[in-house]
Amino acid sequence: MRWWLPDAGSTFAGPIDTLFLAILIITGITFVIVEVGLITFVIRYRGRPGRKAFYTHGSTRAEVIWTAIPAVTMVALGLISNHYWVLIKNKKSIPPNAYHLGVHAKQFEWQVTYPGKDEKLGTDDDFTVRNQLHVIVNQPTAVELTSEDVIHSFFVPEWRLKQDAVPGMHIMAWFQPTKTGEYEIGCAELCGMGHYKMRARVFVHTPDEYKAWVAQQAAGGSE
Amino acid sequence: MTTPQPTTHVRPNYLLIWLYLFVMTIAEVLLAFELPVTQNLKLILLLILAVWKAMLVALFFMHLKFERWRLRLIFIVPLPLAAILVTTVIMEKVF
Amino acid sequence: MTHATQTLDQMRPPFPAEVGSGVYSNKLGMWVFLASDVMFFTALIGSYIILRFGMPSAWARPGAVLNVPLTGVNTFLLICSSVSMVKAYAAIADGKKYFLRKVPGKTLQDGGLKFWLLVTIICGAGFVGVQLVEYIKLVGEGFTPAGYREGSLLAEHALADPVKYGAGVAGMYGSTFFTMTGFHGFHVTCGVISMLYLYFTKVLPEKYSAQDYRGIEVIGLYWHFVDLVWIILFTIVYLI
Amino acid sequence: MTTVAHTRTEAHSEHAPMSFWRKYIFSTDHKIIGIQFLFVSLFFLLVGGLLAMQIRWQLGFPGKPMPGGGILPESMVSGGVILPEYYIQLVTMHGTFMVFFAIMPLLVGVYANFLIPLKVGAHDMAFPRINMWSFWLALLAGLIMLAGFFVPDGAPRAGWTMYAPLSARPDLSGATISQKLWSISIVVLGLSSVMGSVNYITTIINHRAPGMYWFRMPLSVWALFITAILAVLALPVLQGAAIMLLFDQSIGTHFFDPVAGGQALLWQHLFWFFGHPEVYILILPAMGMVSDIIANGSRKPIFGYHSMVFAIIGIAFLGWLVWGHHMFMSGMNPTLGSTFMVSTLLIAVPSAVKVFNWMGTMWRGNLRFHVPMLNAIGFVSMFTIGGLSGIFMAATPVDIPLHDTQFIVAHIHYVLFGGSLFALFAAITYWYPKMFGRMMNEGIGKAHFFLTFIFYNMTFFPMHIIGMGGQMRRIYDPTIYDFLKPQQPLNVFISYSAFALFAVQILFAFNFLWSLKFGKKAPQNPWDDNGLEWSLPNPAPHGNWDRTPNVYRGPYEFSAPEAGDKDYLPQYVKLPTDRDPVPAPAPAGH
Repeated sequence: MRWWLPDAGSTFAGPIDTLFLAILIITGITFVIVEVGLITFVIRYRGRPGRKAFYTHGSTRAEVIWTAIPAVTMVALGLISNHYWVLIKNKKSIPPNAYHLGVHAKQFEWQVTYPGKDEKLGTDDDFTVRNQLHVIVNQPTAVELTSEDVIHSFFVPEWRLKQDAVPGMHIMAWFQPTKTGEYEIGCAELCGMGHYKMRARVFVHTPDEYKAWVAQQAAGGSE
Repeated sequence: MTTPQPTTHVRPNYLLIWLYLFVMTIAEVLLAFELPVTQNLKLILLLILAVWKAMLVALFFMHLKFERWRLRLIFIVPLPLAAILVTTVIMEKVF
Repeated sequence: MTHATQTLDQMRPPFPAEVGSGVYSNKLGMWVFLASDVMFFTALIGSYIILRFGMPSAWARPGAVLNVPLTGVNTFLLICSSVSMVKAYAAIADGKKYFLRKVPGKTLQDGGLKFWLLVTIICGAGFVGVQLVEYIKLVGEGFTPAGYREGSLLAEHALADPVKYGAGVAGMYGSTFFTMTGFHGFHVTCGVISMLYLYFTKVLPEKYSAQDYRGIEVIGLYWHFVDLVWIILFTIVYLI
Repeated sequence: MTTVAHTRTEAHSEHAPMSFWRKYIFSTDHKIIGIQFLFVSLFFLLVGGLLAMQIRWQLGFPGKPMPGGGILPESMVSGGVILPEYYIQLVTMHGTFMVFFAIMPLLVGVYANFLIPLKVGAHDMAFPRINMWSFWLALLAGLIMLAGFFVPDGAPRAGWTMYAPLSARPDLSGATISQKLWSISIVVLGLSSVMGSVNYITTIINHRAPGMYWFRMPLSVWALFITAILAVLALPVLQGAAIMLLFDQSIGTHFFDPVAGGQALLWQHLFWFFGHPEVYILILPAMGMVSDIIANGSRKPIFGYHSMVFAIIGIAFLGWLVWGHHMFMSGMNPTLGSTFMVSTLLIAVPSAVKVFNWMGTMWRGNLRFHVPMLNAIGFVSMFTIGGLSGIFMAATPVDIPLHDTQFIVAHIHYVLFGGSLFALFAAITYWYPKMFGRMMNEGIGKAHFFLTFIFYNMTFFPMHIIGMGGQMRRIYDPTIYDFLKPQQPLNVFISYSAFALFAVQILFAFNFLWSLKFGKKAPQNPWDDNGLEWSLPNPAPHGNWDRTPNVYRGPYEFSAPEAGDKDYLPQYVKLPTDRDPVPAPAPAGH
């Protein structure tokens, strides 16, 4: 049983999880204030015969306070969030040394195109593998997401990575895995009957393992 | 006597407005096909003419010119919403 | 005047004004509906603008596919109908004679109303008729909501001159053209039907007066709005 | 002047001997139309609930035969086990029915119709016949939508948001006819909503009783007024989009099909441009009615009436600027994402003001825990959770792992079930005597509230956790994923809670139906309330008042010093110190 976000597997996980925790604390405090307040009021001011309610139409000062505090908190939260948002999603944030892959989604599979030995996409030694994403640990990787038919969403929970693949659009997403191992890709956008089984495996290799895998693929003849 | 009655204002000359609309329509067609202006200028001029014509219809035929602001407001409110939608979605392509 | 009767007045409000906005309810309701119709056309026209901005290649040149002179005449018809509508409204609202002959035994303004409303209906029906003819012609030439029909005249033209006929984006051209003009035509048709209904149930029996012309003013607002939309559509669909 | 009075009496007698059909079926009386909406939308609520139970069965026990599944045709279940294609129909139709045909008509159809004229002192809606049409079109739309289950290929399969191109192309979704039925139904529903809303706006602007100034209107009326404005401007956009979708599906246009130059994201922009105001259409009336009920239950004026009004307006206005937060992961330009994040976070401000003002209202009150008040307190506490969980998704980086997971499902249910539906339980109980002349049973009502409150939290709170774990929305079988397997016990727990939650609603249904016939006869003002509607007998007659009432004060004068030994002071009661409101001047020419 897991009660928290999945284990961290990429560089995004750090800031996102911290931000999550920060929001959890802010909202937690608010939640406690509201619920404790409600329970207190319910008990303390329960109706009894002979009592009369305090006749007031409100207090401007109180209202200004509870308008200003959320406003300031929200603006601050927005500014902090925006910093990381730009870092993660903006096209210009993709590191120049990123290793490029192509991910093509179709009902109901992921086709990953690898650059082959020359490490460049769009050349003859590219090869495509169904439902397997092999990447190198600690290597910034950029994927170009495309879709054949409907909208799919590329989702790797451990990497805190989610990006829709939209037909007619070429969307770049990048990530930097920090742990070797095996993960799963799920499709997070309803894409038809087989939405639930649109699953792929992710393998995070050390550089040597990856090279070996590429060589093996090349030997086996690229599909 | 809070309500200005429709009859309190002098009727605009509707035939004159009709003439304006007519002339501007011809101007539009000429502009689109005959006159030697650049593509962008043509676009802007055509849009100005269209908005002008639309304003004439709204102000005089729908007598918005003679209504109170609170009634004009009903017609004005949707326009910024429309503008927000269109500009936002177009901006997506621009960045 | 006692207090009770005053409140009754507000319950069954005398024309033309009502408490609150200072505008009687039918007119206020029509304006609110028009605001909502603005948003409806925003969805259609806005999509057209957005799609056209995002196009990979240029749209067909103005006049290449669509018959602009015919539509110009049609625009003229609709503008005329708008003028006649406002004349009809003025005739009844002012109780003034315009330049129609006095009919013995009849009040002057009714004569004006009947004439001008009939002109409006005829022009409106004419507009719909011309649009139908245009549609039939276009479809005959091969212009359909899905683009240029294969093997049709237009498809051949597009092959010969892809730039002029916007061959790459013919599908979008057809989609937006037929949806926008079609729904505008639908609005015009609804207007003509409502005016015919008013004509036979209210205008011919002379139910309207300088004191109560609500139906005419309200349908007039709708009609001018439809005209206004067409002015925009004509420019952005046919001329740009 | 006598002639006016005469016409009025005539109008009354004309209505007196009406057949059953005229009175209850083709009625133009706003109260009857409200009751018609109530029954129809409660029916659709039941339909939506039954669909939800099947979803929960599949998620809790994937691959096991569903009890009673045998009665469904082979195209939906195989050997009692739900098929993937049927599962997608379930999630699509659950969302569609609940949003468009249950919550929205319950709030707007029922309570805007029923309350607006009664609360502003009008004799009926401005356009009673259009009002009747609005109901019949809504019913027609509902039936068209329901028909989707009975056509070949079954119900629509693209989710209630109908993302194109899945929804636009039958070859990709697998449903041909019902996808078109969805679009048609939405167009009809939009028409019905616009007709209704034009009516509400006109009535509120033009038909208020003398003395019912803008800032004397109850917050429920304010909320319904703003809601009607949102509906009038938002629904046409959906109509336009649905028409384009219908054309894509049927006559070969390509608005949303990228193959021929269309844009897939255009649908999402149009849908959410409508959709976010729609979210506020679904919550603002609930907020308004809860404000009325909390003031009544606390026996205190509402805390900060004006800021409550401005908060409603603020939420409605910001509602137009935030639609993009539904599309953070859609490949929309990230710069737009930043803008939408800020506007979204700002909505927390007016929402917080409302919550704190409700608490301020209860502060130092003399609380009466009648069933509506209990449900209203439930609303405040649950809406708070729903609002706070929204902040997680509004902050874009945190949204990345949470988007399109069960976390979102938890959030929307905390707002729509914990928010709107609790408010509706409160409102139905509160205005039941006004509708039917009888009270609902207090004991059953309280039992229903406490059980619902418990099972509701047991159902939806754990969804946050499985959403954090990454369980995607609308997946048929979570157990095939390694990272979701560990949390399957929680899914089972949620399913059991959901079944219990559904079972508890039988109490409500029983209470509702039983009280129609056997409930205690209602006194004229059962809740000691200030609203104009309680100056009428229960149920109120056609045409409401014989004479338009005068309004002397705001709606929340509970425990006012001048009320004497009573702790409420109705809006229609004239104290010796009160002066009659100045009637609006007679229009020119009369």
